Amino acid sequence: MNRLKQFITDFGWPRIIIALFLISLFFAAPFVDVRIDTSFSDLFNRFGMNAVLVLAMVPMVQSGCGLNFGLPLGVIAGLLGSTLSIEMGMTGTAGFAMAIAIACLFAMVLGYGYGKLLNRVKGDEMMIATYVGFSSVAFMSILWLLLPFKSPTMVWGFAGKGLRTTISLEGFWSHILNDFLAFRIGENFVFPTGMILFFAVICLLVWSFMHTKTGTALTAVGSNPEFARASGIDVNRMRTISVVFSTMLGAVGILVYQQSFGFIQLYNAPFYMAFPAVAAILLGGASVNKASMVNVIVGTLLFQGILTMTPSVINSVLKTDMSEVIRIIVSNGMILYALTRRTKVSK
Amino acid sequence: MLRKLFIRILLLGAVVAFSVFLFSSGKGHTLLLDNKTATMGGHEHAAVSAVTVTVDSLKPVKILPGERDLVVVKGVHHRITVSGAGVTVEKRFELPFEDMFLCSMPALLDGDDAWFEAKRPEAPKAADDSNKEEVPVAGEILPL
Amino acid sequence: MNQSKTTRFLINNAVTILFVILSIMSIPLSGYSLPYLFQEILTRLGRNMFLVLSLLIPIIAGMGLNFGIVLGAMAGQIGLILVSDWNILGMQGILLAAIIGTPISVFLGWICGSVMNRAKGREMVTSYILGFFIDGLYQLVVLYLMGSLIPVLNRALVLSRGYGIRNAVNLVGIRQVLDNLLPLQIAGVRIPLATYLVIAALCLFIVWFRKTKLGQDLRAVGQDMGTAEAAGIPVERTRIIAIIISTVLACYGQIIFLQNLGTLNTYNSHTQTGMFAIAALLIGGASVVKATIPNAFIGVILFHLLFIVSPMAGKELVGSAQIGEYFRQFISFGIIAVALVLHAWRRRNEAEQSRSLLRGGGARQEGQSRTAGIKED
Amino acid sequence: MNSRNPILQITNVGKEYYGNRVLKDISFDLYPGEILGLVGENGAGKSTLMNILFGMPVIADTGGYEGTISINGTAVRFRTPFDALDAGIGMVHQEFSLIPGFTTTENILLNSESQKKNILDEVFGPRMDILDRPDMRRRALEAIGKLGIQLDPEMCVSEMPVGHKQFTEIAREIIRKNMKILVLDEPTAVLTESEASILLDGLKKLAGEGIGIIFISHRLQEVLDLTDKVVVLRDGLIAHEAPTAGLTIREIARRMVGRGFDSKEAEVRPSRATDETVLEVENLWVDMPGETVRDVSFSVRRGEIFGIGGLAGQGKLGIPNGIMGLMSAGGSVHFRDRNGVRRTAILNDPRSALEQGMAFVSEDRRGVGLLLDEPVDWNIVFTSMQIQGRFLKPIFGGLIKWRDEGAIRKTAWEYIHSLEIKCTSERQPVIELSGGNQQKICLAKAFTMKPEIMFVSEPTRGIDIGAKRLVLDTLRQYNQDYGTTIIMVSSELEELRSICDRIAVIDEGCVAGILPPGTEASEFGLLMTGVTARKTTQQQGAEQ
Repeated sequence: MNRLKQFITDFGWPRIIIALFLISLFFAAPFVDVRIDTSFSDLFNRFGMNAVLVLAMVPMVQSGCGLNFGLPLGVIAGLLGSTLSIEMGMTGTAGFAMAIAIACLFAMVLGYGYGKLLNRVKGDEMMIATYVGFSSVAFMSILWLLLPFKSPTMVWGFAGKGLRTTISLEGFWSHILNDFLAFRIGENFVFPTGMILFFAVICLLVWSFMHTKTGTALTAVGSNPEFARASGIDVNRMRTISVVFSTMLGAVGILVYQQSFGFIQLYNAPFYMAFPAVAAILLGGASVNKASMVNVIVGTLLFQGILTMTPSVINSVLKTDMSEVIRIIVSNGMILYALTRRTKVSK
Repeated sequence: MLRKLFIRILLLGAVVAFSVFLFSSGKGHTLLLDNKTATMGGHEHAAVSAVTVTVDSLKPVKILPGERDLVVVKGVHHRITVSGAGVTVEKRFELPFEDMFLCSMPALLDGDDAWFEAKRPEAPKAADDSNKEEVPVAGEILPL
Repeated sequence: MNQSKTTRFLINNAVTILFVILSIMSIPLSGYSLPYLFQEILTRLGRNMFLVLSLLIPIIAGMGLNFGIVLGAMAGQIGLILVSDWNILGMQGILLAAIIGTPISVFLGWICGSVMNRAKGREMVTSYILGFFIDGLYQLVVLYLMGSLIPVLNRALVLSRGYGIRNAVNLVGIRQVLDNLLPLQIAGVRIPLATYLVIAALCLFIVWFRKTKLGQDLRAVGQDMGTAEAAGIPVERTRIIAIIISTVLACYGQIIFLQNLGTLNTYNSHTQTGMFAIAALLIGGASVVKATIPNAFIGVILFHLLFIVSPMAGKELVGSAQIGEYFRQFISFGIIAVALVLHAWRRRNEAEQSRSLLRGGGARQEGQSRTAGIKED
Repeated sequence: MNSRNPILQITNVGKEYYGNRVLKDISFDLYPGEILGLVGENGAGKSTLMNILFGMPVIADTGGYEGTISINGTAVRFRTPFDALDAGIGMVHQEFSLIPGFTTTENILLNSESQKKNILDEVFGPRMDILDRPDMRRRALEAIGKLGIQLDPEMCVSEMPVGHKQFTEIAREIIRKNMKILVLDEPTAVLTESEASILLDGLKKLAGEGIGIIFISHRLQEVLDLTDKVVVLRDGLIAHEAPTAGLTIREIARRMVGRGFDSKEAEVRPSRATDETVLEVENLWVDMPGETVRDVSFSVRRGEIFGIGGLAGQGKLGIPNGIMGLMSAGGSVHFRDRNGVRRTAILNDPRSALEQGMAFVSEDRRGVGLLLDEPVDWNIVFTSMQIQGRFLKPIFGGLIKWRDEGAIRKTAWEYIHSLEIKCTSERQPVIELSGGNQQKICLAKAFTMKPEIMFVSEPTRGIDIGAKRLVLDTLRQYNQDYGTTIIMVSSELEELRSICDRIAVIDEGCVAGILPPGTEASEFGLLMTGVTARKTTQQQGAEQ
């Protein structure tokens, strides 16, 4: 009984309620003619699309930089990667690989500056990250209009300059990961093997990094910066590394998202990319300064599960689409919960 | 302490009373001024020749036979002056809590007390909703 | 000495000066006539000033920029929706909307204050997220409950599916009633005198409020919570009161804002309220810890001047009005980011400065909380 | 004056923290107009006694206290500091609690401002009243006048010299009408000579008005000058209570620190100290908040256990923190490495200090010493891994340095066994362990570094008696086995005397003297209370 109580307090009521809610949705699904196999197919697809973006939270959380509300910065690097790769006329696997390479390059540069900035504003990271993310999105919007892109697939036809709001990846690398080794069970279930594998590889990468000397130092910085300093660690350097890493993951994450979605979304699209990712990792059990791979996987499954199931099931039950409102309440409620939760007494 | 509670309750009461006053005095009514042959309160009144109608201190409106005009007034107490067919009738009246009233000028001129009656506005036509504007995307950044 | 004073003035007001220069440069580019700009500024001053002023009190209380004023905006909108549903016209409508909005915003403000008390030190990000969260609840109420659970008489307000309020609510009954209550026109320029009087009254209220015991307590809490608590000031309660006042004022501010616009975008009007008000205040030279009425005044003028001219200036410069739009976005977000960064920087520098003052001086820390008691060594 | 009834009677007061007895059977009286000097070493129980008197919640939270406190003959038991304030006890803490942006007047009248009623009062309560500034100013001036000092009522606290801040705080306490007892905790520590004497005059004036004053200070001269009666606390007991007249500084100092010299300390133990100087510290200053080091020079021989003692706040803790680079520091530090080469230590860089073979067990165990949320093994090996590159497996020809979990576990278990660390496994988060076990992990962390010089700061703070003994024995043993130089900083003189070869006493940021452990206790007491060193310090202060 006591252990159960302890478990509940550790895990947190909101997570339990949301998990129970999701389970009940799955149980309710057959009764309202929602196909479970379609739902699962959908869920895996969404999981693969978003998981890397959620993973991009981990390094920064681990190093004590807080929740990465500056994810749009990584997204911008990703957008630059894919647009430049298209501009070069690359397609298929080569195009995708080139996009990743360019995106990582930009992410490194942006992440480095961003990390330096965050080092100077310790304690206020989250709010500043949010607005740095926002203003860079707005700034990029100006650049999307001004940059001399030429590729006819991307440029507004009538004006002859400025990028379109959405650019189709058809013929470039649409579904390149999704379809790799994908298999079908029954009529409605498709497993996006390639995308999940890709996520697994990235996960392994992050996990490995956390097991190196630098990764260990990073975790220590997040756990107790004073301890780390006393152990001769350059705290700021570790934080910068984590921010660069997070930004690179964000860049790769948006590329994975795009190839599954089939489109590149420019201009205002990256604005609210951070919030679902933040909510997902918190839902998975992470706190403001501790996160693991398990948190990422559980959180993304739960969060995307809610997003997949509520439109279909709730729609059938209530004859109305409340998924958007539920998404807003769940995601922001989760962030709020994490922010206001009195952290375990550590003094 | 009791005194403070008393004052607070009193003040709250005053606010509620004030709200009621605002509600009744600010309630908007649409008066459909009719100069048609109409049956009001069981009597039939034939349309009269052009009348000039003044409601409260609004601009006078001229209504030809068979025509209709509308004015928007607010509050409960109103005054209407109708001149036409050689007579001028001035009447003070009170409006109940309804949005729209059909006022028959002939009935008024005939001195019928039931010269106005509440009218439910028709439901907006389904055609209005052809644009599937609805269910907005929350949190979207507005074009500034 | 004089030199350094000037330099310090320039540094302290760098943001404001930058915007003045930016505005002066883009006014001729935009091609707008001065009387037109003047009229626009006067209108926008009346429209936005109240909202910006609602930010001041939490800043005094050391709670930073209150992104939670969107909560008040939502409360005001609920009042307006009900008033237009009941078809209450004119000043009565505005006053009634304010009366309806008051208890809602008090309640929301209380929630916001309590939540912020649980997240001391990160009030801003918390109130920011809380705004989104309450927005979700607001949508739940307005989009699903109104017309189903909450009766809506006027079917024209309701979506065709039978419940939920439409995207746009026409506030024709109260459109600019306050602005035109005391009509005044000087040299062809319309001045919303009544609105200005209301704003002036609010300024007086703020000035007066700072002189009250509560205002004094707020200042004390804002500077040092520990010491205030030790002196017996109910810190948490005081902070909640500050947020409630701010939220209620924001509710009125949003009503004034919308009566001027004349249409309510049910699901969008409030989302940007907090950000624009904050950006304007910051441009006026305010910081996270210090803001005055002149800051608000200058900020609204500069921010909106740039707002008016930047699309046209953008069009003239690069042939795309869209650029101006994005530029305005960039400015609003960027200014907040810059202000937050500057604040964080300054705070660190101050901490270091007070440390260096200690060096070789008294061997003890200042401003330490008294409640901590005496450490047992 | 003492013919009247006492305003404060403390009878048989005692207090235990988690089974740790810190106060026992304290009884004394305070009469109106009397100034009582309360002196004692750190940890003697002064602070606890004052916390009890002032109703600090920490007392109730840890199980309350024994005995009774009576004010004017009525027994009282305060739950919060506000109860104590209401009962007429004012307290001036060692740390300022002033609002920096407020003026003198505003601070003196904080939360007791004069108010003018207005109409909104009726609805929203008295907090809507306007402040009556002229009246506030009048009351503030009255309080300032009572103290007989000069203070500008409109000056902003942040612009004040420290002395004025102190006066403001005292004025705030005496503004209250029913103030009967005033407690001052080290009020002169930050004051200049002249400010201190003004303050003492002010206090005498207050006492003349019938207020009872408890004056806590380690400046024994002041205690002698000011007080009517002295109570000396030692180890939670009243060691001495006597009228001030007839007491000498030496007498008080002896009573403070001197317990009977028992034979245990006298036991001759083999010292590993050699003649080689391993560490030379010259003119070290360290900017550590609350523990400022001004000018410290000493040298340590290889293999020696060097003790650093002194009262809290005098700067002893700043020394290791400065040398290890945790706090900004200046001056010169030289050390001799294994091969006898003399090197200059780089200050302000923790990494270089660690690389040069120095290790540090911090006094702030939870804040600096441990990764509380991480497991035991990480805590033990982390520093060594990061500095010395141990516990790492190179992969891809050293391109990636992978954590060697096996080696980590092995080392962790070695220390868990040898130091008897009680934990469920090496993966248990440190936060779940007791203070004593946490301290052992800190030691294990330092031992893992195999240091040449080991700084140990307050190794026994906040742990129980049994663990204390074990920690000290471990240090001794380590020194005996490996000949490691240990520099131990502690507030507990007895502890230092029991294991150190030499003990330096720090007072006001300077070395007051270096004594062998066998020296008579009163000598240490005199050094700690700054009687011998004061003069030189003041001269230096004047030069600055």
